[in-house]
Amino acid sequence: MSDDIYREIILDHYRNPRNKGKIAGPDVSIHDSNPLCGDEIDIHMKIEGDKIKDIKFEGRGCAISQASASMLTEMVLNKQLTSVKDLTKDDILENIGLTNLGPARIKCALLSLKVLKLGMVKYYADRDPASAKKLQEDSRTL
Amino acid sequence: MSDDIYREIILDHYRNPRNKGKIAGPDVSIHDSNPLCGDEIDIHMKIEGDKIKDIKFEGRGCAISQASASMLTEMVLNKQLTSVKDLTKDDILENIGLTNLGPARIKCALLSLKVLKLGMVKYYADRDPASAKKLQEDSRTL
Amino acid sequence: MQKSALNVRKIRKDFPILKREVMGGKQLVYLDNAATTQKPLSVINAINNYYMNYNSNIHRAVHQLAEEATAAYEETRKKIVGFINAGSTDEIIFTRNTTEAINLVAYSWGRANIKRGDKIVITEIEHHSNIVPWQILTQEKAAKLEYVGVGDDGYLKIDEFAKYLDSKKVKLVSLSQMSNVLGTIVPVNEMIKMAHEKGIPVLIDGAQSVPHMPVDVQKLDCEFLAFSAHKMLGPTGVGVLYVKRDLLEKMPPFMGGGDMIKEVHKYETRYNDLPYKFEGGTPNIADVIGFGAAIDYLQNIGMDRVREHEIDITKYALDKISAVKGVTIYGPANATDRGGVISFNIGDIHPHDLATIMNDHGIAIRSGHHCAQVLMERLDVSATSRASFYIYNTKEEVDALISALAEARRLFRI
Amino acid sequence: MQKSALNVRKIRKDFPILKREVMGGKQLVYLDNAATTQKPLSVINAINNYYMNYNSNIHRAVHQLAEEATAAYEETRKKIVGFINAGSTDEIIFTRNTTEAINLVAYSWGRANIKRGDKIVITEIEHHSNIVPWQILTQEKAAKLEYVGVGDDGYLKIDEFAKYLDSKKVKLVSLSQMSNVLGTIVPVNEMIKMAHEKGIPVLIDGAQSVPHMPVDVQKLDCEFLAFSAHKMLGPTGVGVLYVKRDLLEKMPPFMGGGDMIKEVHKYETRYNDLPYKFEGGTPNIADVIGFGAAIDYLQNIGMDRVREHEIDITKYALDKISAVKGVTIYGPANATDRGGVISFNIGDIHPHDLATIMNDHGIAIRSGHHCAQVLMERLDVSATSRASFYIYNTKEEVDALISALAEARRLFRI
Ligand SMILES: Cc1ncc(COP(=O)(O)O)c(C=O)c1O
Ligand SMILES: Cc1ncc(COP(=O)(O)O)c(C=O)c1O
Repeated sequence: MSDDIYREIILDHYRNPRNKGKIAGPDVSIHDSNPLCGDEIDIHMKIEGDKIKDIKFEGRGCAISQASASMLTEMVLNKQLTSVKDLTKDDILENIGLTNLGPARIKCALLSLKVLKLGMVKYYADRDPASAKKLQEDSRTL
Repeated sequence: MSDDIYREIILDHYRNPRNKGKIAGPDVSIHDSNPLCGDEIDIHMKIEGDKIKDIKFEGRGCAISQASASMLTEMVLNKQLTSVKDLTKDDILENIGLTNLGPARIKCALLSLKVLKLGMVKYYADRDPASAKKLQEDSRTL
Repeated sequence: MQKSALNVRKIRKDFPILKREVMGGKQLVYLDNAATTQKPLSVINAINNYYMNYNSNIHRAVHQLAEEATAAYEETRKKIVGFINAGSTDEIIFTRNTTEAINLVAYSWGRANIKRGDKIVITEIEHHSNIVPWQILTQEKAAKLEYVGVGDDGYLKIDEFAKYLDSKKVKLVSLSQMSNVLGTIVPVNEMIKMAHEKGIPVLIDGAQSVPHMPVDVQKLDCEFLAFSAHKMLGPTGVGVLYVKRDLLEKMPPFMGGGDMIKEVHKYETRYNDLPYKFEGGTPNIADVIGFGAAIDYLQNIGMDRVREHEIDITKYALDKISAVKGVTIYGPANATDRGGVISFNIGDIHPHDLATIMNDHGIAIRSGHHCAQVLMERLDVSATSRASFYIYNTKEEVDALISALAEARRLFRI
Repeated sequence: MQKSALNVRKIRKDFPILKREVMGGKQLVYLDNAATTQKPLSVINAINNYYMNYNSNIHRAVHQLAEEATAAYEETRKKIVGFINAGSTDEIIFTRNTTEAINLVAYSWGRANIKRGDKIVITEIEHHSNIVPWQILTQEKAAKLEYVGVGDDGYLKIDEFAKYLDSKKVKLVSLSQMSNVLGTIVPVNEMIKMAHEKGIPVLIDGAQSVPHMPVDVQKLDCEFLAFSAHKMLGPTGVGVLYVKRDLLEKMPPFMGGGDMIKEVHKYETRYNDLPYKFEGGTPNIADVIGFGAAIDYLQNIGMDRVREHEIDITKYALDKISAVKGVTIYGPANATDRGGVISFNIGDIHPHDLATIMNDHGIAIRSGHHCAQVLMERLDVSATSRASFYIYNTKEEVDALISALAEARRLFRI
């Protein structure tokens, strides 16, 4: 099983994360951690006209959580929030190519998506409370 | 088994308790209850020259606890405290003729002895702290 | 569709202890179910199976045993959501028992919300677990405790309740849904509505109701519900506190420690998500899993049928016991207004003496104040005898109780 | 007299779960004992037997089941008195776990004794259960928490401790006797003496020490000792708090409810005698009884021999693990100064990833912050892998771990 998980691409994103770092004057910054293992992710975003113009992450944790965060930033950069809003658990697992994780490790893979959703909750809080609420609910299921 | 417990003499002391009531100006008054069943006993004593000159009890509870209290007052009235001090569990159970009670009902039979010991603790507190301490320890085992 | 009555014969086979003989050969007649119920084999086996096959600490490890144990533990939480119709698993906190559940509310919600001069309304029929935590809290905060009275007929005085609610000072109502002494089923639906009209939250002590009748927290709309696994076929050591999510989100934690935190730094801590924020330390994993099997067992029977069986046997027992000479029965006369709990006294036989005599006949009843001394004072008795029923009790067992009562009258010469 | 080594082969037969296969046919190698231990058949059977034969609520009934259950429950209390050499059963309180035991002290003793400006001294190696309750208490009381540092060698800085004690403001010291991460055995004997010279009471978190070495509270002379049954062959859901009687007598109650009272009136309550005053509500009866069987099992082996076995296997494992390329081991280098707990990291493999790979080989280790994030910050790591041993672990199991580590290095190409 581990042979399927720790493939070259995961190790590459783990050791050479894309979009890692801070952004000067971000529109949204958000932090969360996985209480089960202590993995941490911060996401910073610049949003212009409903589009993610820039996204960077900071974090520490396992190869799965960090590679997944790195791949997520690549996936959503320059995307419209409306298209990013509805990203599901399965979208992420397919994107990183890990569809047979156990329940504990799935949490690692989904941490960055959870943080991204919480970031959008913050962004939408005043702009679109209904979306914020839905995203908040979504984030609970991750 | 109940035939051995609820003999004529127990029922008689239960229904016609001896030395039941209050004393005007007692030297010691003490109250305790059995947390297991809520049985309550108050003992009031007049003590003169180390002798129990008068003793009365008040209480409510089962036939065993009330008959036992009644019989105990008869047993110790006009006795020297020194001789009463060392009364044991077995002395009481023999006195009331109940030597095969289960652990829960034994507590009922011994409640009045416990209260009597606590009364002596109070009486001895300043007069003879060593005895008070020993009686306190004793009372814990009842 | 007509539902059939319980197949009690068949149910009894699931409870190994019911074959037990006591007192040197007497068949056990267990009528102490309000104190704790017996456990079906499926519950005993669930615990056994956990320890034999997948015992592990939960939530924090990635090895297979931990994943299996975590899944089984969380599965019980889901079952409880279904059983009481909660909104989500976030609202279900595992405690040791009803007592801890109520104390959690008193410590966490209570200390944050009750101020000097405030009032908490409870009733004269409450169990000590729904009295003492509020005494401690009101003493600490210089707040006041008010007791809704109970009538001689065993019903609460709803007009008194309404009067108390008129005070703006009332910040909480805490009510047992079923008295563990009188059996009275309290009209909590109506009382919760009355409290909500004044904006007052309500805690329901469901220790006696949840095991014996359908309880739906969304229909009730109560803010808090507390109950114990061991009174509903489950193991000792597990209780449940349900709290409406919007309240729970604002509550400070109760027990600090492992599992209830997200990040601990030297001088500050971020607490965990719901419901884990309220479950500090290694939980009672095995027994929570065992409780899951108990819920399955009850769901399988159906709580409506549990209730019907108890009305049936209680009606029968009320008739028989009230026919015994010298008997006083406490609580509502009508079996449909009460749970399967009958408290009584006979002549001047003290309940402990009566229970000892019953025990000679293999009959387990409870005697004493039933952790309801405020009610005992109100009834002006120091104790009562109590027979209480569950799904495995039969009318023959009631008959055995009745014969033993005759024997008690002979011994006490009344 | 020369004591013989443990007969581990024989011991393993008593633990049914050790025959388990995981991950599709891999023999289970259970090295997560610091989180929770496995249970011998005698413990599982004691619980089973209780539910099959004498399940009843305790303390308050006179029927035979209740008397049997009460006697068995109280028997465990006596066994604990013997096991830790307490003065009497009055000093032994049953809780859910170590976490609740420490919270009980923080709520009851702490709220009564800690005032604004006071200090509580703990250390950087504490488990969250011995940090968060004091954070909550000191925040509430505007008191201060001080942390004794730990050196790079894994030993506490005793001079720092001495310096803290110089302040008259220190009102409590709370110390783990064995770190669940570093394995460090803390010189609590000496530290308790130092604190007592200043008149400061000491709480010992014995969650890791009591299961693994002889602990004698009268020799230690500590005021409080907390530990968990589930870490010493016992069931989940039971913990113990030992408190010196003179302190306990002055402590206000924690959980209000049934069983902890003597008399309840509407507006006042007389609390029960020790230790019952601190055990509100129906206890975890079955598991306390099960814990009794666990104590018997350990007493039978002898805690000296448990300790010797662990030194032996830990020494072996330290040698083997430190020989793996790229490994960092945390904590004292000397196996006699540490318990059977080894935390380590390899290269840039994150512990969760390592644990997942170990799991592929049937090996259960723990990974993460081990509820010790303050220590993680001090070590400047986000997590470690941890293997921890108990009486049934063998050197062959250590060898299996070592081969799996090689496999992890291959997968991560290091
Ligand atoms: C040192 C230490 N203290 C406290 C605890 C908490 O124990 P429990 O989760 O049983 O309350 C643990 C267990 O993880 C521990 O290792
Ligand atoms: C109405 C009521 N509330 C609370 C309790 C307390 O339950 P537990 O002892 O399980 O905490 C009981 C049980 O005796 C009860 O009958």
